[in-house]
This record gives sequence, structure tokens and C-alpha cells, in this order.
Amino acid sequence: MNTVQWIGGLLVFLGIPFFLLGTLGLLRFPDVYTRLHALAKADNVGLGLVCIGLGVQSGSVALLLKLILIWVLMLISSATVAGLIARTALARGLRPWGT
Amino acid sequence: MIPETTGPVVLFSLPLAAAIVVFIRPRWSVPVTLGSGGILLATALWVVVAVLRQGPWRQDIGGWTAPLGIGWTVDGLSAALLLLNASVGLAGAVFHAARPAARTPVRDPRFFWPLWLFLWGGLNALFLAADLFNIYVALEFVSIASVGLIGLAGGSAQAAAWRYLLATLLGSTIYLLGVALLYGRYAALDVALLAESVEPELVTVVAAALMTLGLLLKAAVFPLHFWLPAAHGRAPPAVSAVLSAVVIAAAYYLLVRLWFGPFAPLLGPGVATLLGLLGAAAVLWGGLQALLQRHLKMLIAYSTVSQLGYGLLVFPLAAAGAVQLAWTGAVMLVVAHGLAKAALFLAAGAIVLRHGIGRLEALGGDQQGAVVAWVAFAIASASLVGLPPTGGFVGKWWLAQAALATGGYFWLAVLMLGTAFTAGYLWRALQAAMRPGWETEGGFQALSPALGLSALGLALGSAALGLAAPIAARLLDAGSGVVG
Amino acid sequence: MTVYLSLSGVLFLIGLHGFFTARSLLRRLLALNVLTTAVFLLFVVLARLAEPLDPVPHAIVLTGIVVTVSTTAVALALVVRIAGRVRDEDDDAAAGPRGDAG
Amino acid sequence: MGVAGVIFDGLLALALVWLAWQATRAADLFHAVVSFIVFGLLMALAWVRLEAPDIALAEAAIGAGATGALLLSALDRLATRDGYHRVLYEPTTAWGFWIPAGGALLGGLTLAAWKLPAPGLGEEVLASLKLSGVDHPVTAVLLNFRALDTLLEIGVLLLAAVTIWSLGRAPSPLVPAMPSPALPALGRLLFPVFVLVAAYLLWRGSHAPGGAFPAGAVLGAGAILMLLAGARPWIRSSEHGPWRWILSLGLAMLLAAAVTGSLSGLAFFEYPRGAAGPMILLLEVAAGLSIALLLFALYLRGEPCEHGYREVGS
Repeated sequence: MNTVQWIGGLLVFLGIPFFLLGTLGLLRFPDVYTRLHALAKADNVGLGLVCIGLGVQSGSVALLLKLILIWVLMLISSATVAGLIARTALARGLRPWGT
Repeated sequence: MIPETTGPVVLFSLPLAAAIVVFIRPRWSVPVTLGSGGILLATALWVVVAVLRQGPWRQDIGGWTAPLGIGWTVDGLSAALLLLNASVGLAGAVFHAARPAARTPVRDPRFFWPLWLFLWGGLNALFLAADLFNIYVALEFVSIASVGLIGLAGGSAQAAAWRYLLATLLGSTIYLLGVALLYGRYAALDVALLAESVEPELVTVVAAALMTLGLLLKAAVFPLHFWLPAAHGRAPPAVSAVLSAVVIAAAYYLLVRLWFGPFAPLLGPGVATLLGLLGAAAVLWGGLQALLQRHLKMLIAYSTVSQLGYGLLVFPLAAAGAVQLAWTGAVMLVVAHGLAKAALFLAAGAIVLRHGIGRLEALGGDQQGAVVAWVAFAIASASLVGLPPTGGFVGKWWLAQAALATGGYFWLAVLMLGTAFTAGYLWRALQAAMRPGWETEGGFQALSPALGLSALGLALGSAALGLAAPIAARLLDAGSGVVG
Repeated sequence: MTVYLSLSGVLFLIGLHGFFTARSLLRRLLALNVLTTAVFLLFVVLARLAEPLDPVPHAIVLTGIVVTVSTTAVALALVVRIAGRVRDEDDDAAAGPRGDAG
Repeated sequence: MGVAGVIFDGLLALALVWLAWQATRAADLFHAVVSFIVFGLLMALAWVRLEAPDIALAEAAIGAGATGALLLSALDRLATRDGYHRVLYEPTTAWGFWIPAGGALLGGLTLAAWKLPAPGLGEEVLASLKLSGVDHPVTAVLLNFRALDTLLEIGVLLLAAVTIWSLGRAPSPLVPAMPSPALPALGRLLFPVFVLVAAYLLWRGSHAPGGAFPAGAVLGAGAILMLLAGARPWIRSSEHGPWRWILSLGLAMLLAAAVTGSLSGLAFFEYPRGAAGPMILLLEVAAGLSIALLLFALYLRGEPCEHGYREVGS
């Protein structure tokens, strides 16, 4: 294993806690909005780290770019979907926690 | 000289091409359908003659030979069914074109024609196919087209269409599972190739059981017939005709193809008796139900359940040794039934259209203008009952001979009892014409003579089949897979 | 591969069970789709077991998926129509007496 | 990879079984449909594990995407019907007999499938690949060796569209009840990506996994997504309009190619020597486009009206 692969592995490893925290938030937070918050924030960072890590580890620039593209698409869609869910919840009359 | 391999190409491509034209230009529907229908009938006749002259042949698609490529087989069996399909297709199209638009329960007449042609093409593709997966796709094709045509009647017909769709989809899925097993064992999908390599072992038995179950469901064999009466009874007349005559026969055709082809080594007395008993039960149960029906079209629909039962008698009789007689007799009976049943549905459609109501008690009274339809009904009934010299008689005669030759007196009794039932319910229908009927508001609908004539043509065809019995026997023997 | 072979069998059983016990029209359709997927899975497992990898089942399953989505779409359109029959009474009246004249 | 692979496969299988069970048994119909969609997505993973990337692509786009959209929109329409519950009740016939029968069959099936030798046709395909005009085996099977299946399959799609149209006029398509400004923006942003991905898959199809089917599926799913994001459907059913032509194009071209073989003295569907490559490419583009359009047409669930669709209140 050379240095590049070590760096990649480290990045992937760094991504894992974000996923864990996001999942923990999903399970433990009190309402839809806070859960969305946990998922949309933490998981996206985790995914970014994993993608970049895998790309670096592969040693191919094209593959790295492809993985980053996947991450960007995921960011866009998760942002939109989170917004949609939150709006629908609001429209259905779910009040945010604590208000 | 055009090579005979052009025949199947025309039979496959023309209906699909015509369907596309009719879909794009609904205004040209009737001329395009009737024109291509005429060509298709002529081509089917030509194929029959070619098979009679030079025996069966096989055609490879795309120049690839079997296990890799797909093939078509044209033999006596497929040629007979192609001809049946073309006759019913053309007669049904004439009927539908001539129907009085006001009383026909077709929601959207523009879509009848593309669906009709698609069904025609799908059935032709099915009768030609020699590849198990190609048969699956063709089966789905036929199912969707049938569902569309049944649903055209709107209202409760759509609920019937839904039941039919579910039953037939389940049937094809079970069939496909069998195909997967066969492929996993023999790496071949071609029927002829499988027939050479199949060995009687567990995988083959399970695959055969699955495929048979799926096809029995599609053929509406008792007790899997629950979906048929509503679907066939409520569809528009021409659709009922093609469904009862050809679509059901198509599933039966596959059963025969498989059991006398790849699965022939498995056809022991046990399996054969089981299938025969199912057939016998269908004959009796369907006959009884038909006797109890109050609506003309439902009576005919139950009769389909009953009549197809005869076809299954081929298995015990063939397993007992009278392969050739049983085979020609059963196939003859199914083809004669197809023509007669289509004639019955078209005649009934014309009569019901004229009266505006389908209950048997209502159909009497003044029959001026429906005479041709009733005559067609009577001739078709004669063929269905099996009066000489009709095709139905010849088929039953051969089956009875096969039963006598093998000492299968039980099957002979079923044959006789079923005939009695058939005579009973058809007599009930014919009797209705003699009695005073109901007055319908607005009087009787004037009908185009083409309605009765299309039914009469089919009925005469079914009767003439009996006169052409020697030719039919020669055709069915031509590479039927059993004798060849 | 044993895992996927078993999976195919279990899915087939679930689909069959669902198909025969479900009352809801839509649920039956879902069960039928599960059933079809199980058959496709068997095909692909067989392709994977073959040496070298067999592309024919892959093509078969691709064809099958498209056929299945077609049948599903037709079935769904029918479900929506028959469920809506109560509302579409006018259309039916225009279509003529049903059952009798059919 | 060994142990991790087995664990992954096992977990995947368990999840699939759970989702299939939910899809057929869940008390709430919405829950069932969503389970089924997720089931489709996970199936895509299973296809990848089984080295069938083409199927994975098609499953993700069709099995989960298009079918999911169809199911959800049907569900939405059913939810507003009063009559639905009446149709819900169906008398079941003799199922007590059929379930044991099915179980017995399955037992036999498992016994039979366990020892399948699965010889496969891989060798034959590879041997004939050079003559087929393409380098990717699956594409060669689909558009050369078993092109007749493909023709019938496109026929089934067109037929399904005609059947659905025959059932009546299209109701207004399902548009989310709570439109968010982000959704149409996302649709606009993503549609070019869909087109790009479809074109890329089509181009790849000649030598690697991809090709007309996944490409068409992706494009069709993209179009349905656009519709969900609030775009108005642009298929019109005018008799003089081009849409019926375009929808029939795939089947028509496949038929024409098939008959060309016969006319030029070769077998039905045999490509002339040397012309196989270009012809297959042409057919792929036609097939892919018609798959996309027909998937979209299926989603409309009825014949589109002259001016798009019937407005909700009218």
C-alpha cells in the first residue's frame, strides 16, 4: 500500500462517523425537521468523504471525477427532497419540536 | 417462384405493420384491416398447401441456428392453427366493420382495429415460434391485446378484463419459471433441440409441471376456468369469437406442442390420466354450467370450457397407444371447435344486437332479418355437437376410435355424455328462436347482412372441415412431431 | 450463489402467497411483480453459474423487465378504471346495456 | 472479499425478503408500494452482485423508477375513490387448495434447481460475437441473435400504450399537491443530465454494459420525473400530429429491418454482410427512443387529449 492509498483509506474511514451520527440523529431526534437536519447534513458530508476517499484510492483521475459528480448529484437531490419533505410536513400541520 | 419461407414472414409482419398503420391513421382502419386480412387468409392457405406438398419445415431467424438463434417451425399443426386464426380474424373484422354502431358496446371504436390486428399478429407469432422464451413474449403480447379488446366493452367488462389479466399473467410467470429451469439444465430454448436432449429427471419433471400448470390456467381448463365466462361473455362479439376460438386454442396448442415434443418421454399413464381427468371434468362441468345459463353469450362462453376438455383427452388416449388417431382427432376437434365457436359468437352477437338484449327468453318472436344468423347458429351447433358430416363429427369419430382401439371405455363415456350436454344446451338456444320473445322498446335493430354472413362463412367452414377430413388428416400427420 | 438461489425460491413463495391471499387489487399486482422478479433472479443466477458468464439470460431478463412494466402499466390503468366505475356511471350508460348486449 | 461478500449478500437477501414481505403484506397500501419501490432499488444491487450491470441499470430505471411512479400515481387516484373499497372485496376461490399445491411445487422446484449444471450459452455467444457487428455480448444477443424477441418486446410496449389509451382519456397527471419551487428547478436541472446519461449509455452499449434498453429506461424515467416536477405532458394525440408516428417508430423500424433481410434474399431478420454494425446502431437508437417515449406514454394512463390533458375540474 502506498501513500495515496493510505490517504484514500483514511478519508473513507473519516466518513464513517458522519454516517453513524446521521443515523443516530435519525433514530433519536424528536421530530421530522430535526431528523431531516441530521440526515441532510451529516450523511452528505460522510458520502463526500467516502466518495473522495474511494476516488483517491483508485488512483484514476477520471474515476475520482465521476465519484465527485455522483456526490454533487446526491447533494442536489437530497437538498431538494429534504425541502419537499419539510414543506409537506409543514403543510400537513406538523409543528416543529419545541414550538 | 416465391419460396415458401415467405409465407411465415408475411403472416408475422403484415398484421403488425397493418396495426401500426391503423394506429397512426384510424380513418383507414376498415379498408386496411380487411385488405390485409384477405392477404393473410390467402397466405395461410398457401402455407397449408405448402405443408401438404413438401412437408413441414423450419426457418432460422436472422441466419442464426438454434441454440443461439430463434427459429420458426411450420408443420401441419401450426399451419392448421394459422389458418384458423386467419379465418376467424377476417370474419370477426367483417362482423365488426358491419355492426350497427349505435348498439355496440364498444367505448372507443378507434382502438378496436389496432388491437385486433395486434392480437392477430401476436397469435401468428405464437403459432410460428419454436423458442420457449419467444413463446413467452408472444403470450404476453396476446394477453395484453386480449385485455384491451375485452376492456373495450367498458363497464363490467373491464372488471372481467382485470381478472383475465391477473390469471393470464400468473400463468405466464409460472410458465417462465419452467422455462428458466429447462434453460439451466439444457442451455437451450428451442423446442426441437430440447426434444432431442431432454432426459426424464427431476428438473424436467418440475419444469414440465410448471409450464403445464401455467398453460392450463391460460387455456381455462377446469378448475382454472373461473376467469373465462365473464371475460368471454362480456366482450364485444367479434372479440368473444377470437378469444374463444383462437386464444384458448393457442394455449392448448402449446400444451400439445410441449407434451408431444420435449416432454414426450415424461408422458406416462399417470400424467396422461390426470390431464384426461381434468379434461373430462371440464367437459361435464362446463356442459352443466352451459345448460344452466340464461344469457345466450354466457351459454356459449361456458361451452368453451366444456369443449376444450375434449382436447385434453388426447393425452390418455395417446399414452395408451393410439397416438396418431388421438392426435389427429383432438386437433381436428379443437380446430373445428374454433370455427364453430367463432361462428356461434358472431351469430349470437348479431342476434343480440338485433334484439338489444341477451336473455334467452327474450330472443324469440319475429326472426325476419336474423334468419342467416340463426342458420349459421344451427350449422355451427351441428358441428359442435358432432353431427356428420361436420368437422366436429370427424374429430369425435377419430377420438372415439382411439378410445375403442385402446379399450378406454371411460373416455368414450365422457365423449358421449359431453355430446349429450352439448346437444342439450345448444338445443335450448335454438329453441329460443321458435318461442314468442319479448317486445323490445324501439323495435328490432336492422342489421347489415354481413353480420350473419360472416358467421355463416365460419359455420360452413367448420362443417366443410368434415368433408375435407382426408386432407386434414394428411396435414396434421405432416410432421406433427408425433409421427414424424 | 446459494444465497441468491434461495432468495429466488423465497421470493417466489412470498409472491405466490401474496397473490393468493391479498384482497386488494393493487397488492395482488405487487405480489405478481415479486413473483416475476423471482423468476428473473433464477435466470440471472443460472447465467452467473455458467462458465463463461452467459449473456443470453441477461438479454432475456432485460426483455422480461420491459414486458413486465408494460403489463403492470395496463393492469394499473385497469385498476384505476374499475375502481372509478362508481363515478363513471355516465360513461357506462353511454356504452350501452352491459352484460346483456355485450 | 470472500467473507465480506458473503455477509453482504446475506444481508441484501434478508432485506429483499423483508421488503417483498412488506410489499405484499403491509397493512397500509402506501407502505406496501414504497416497500416495493425500495425492493426494486435493492434488486438493482443484487443484479450488480450477480455481474449483470445492464439489468441493474434497467431495474433501477424501470423497476424502481417508472413502475414506482406508475404505482404511486395509481395509488393517489385510488385514494380519492369512494368506490374503491367496494371493489376491494373479492371472493376467493379454493385458495385453500392452491396454496399447499404451490408449496409442494416450490419444494420440488428447490430440489430441482439445487443441482442445475447451468451449462449456459456463453461459449456460443463468444464464438459468434465477431460476426454479430457489436462487441458487447448482451447487445449482440438482444439485437442480433434474438432480435425477434426484441421486436415483439417493443411491440408489447406499443400495444400496452394502445391498450391504455383505449381505456379512455388521460386524467390529469399526478402533480405534487405541494409544489415547491425547488422541484421544478431540480427537474430543469436534471433533465439534461438524463439525456446525457442516456446518450452515454447508448454509445457504450456497443462495447460495454449499457445500450438501448437501459438508455431508453433512463430517458423515460427522466421524462416521468419532469412530469412529476410539474411540467405539462407534451404528447398530444392529434390524428395528424407526429406523436403516433414517433411512438410507433421503434416497432416500425425493427419490422422494416427484419423484412429487409427477407427481401434481399437472406433469412428473416438477417442483416446484410458488413452492414450489421451500422444497422444495429440505428435500431438501437430507434429502440431506445421508443422505449423512453412509450414508458412516458404508459405513465399518462389514458389517451392524451388534443390539448394536453383534461383540466381537473372540467
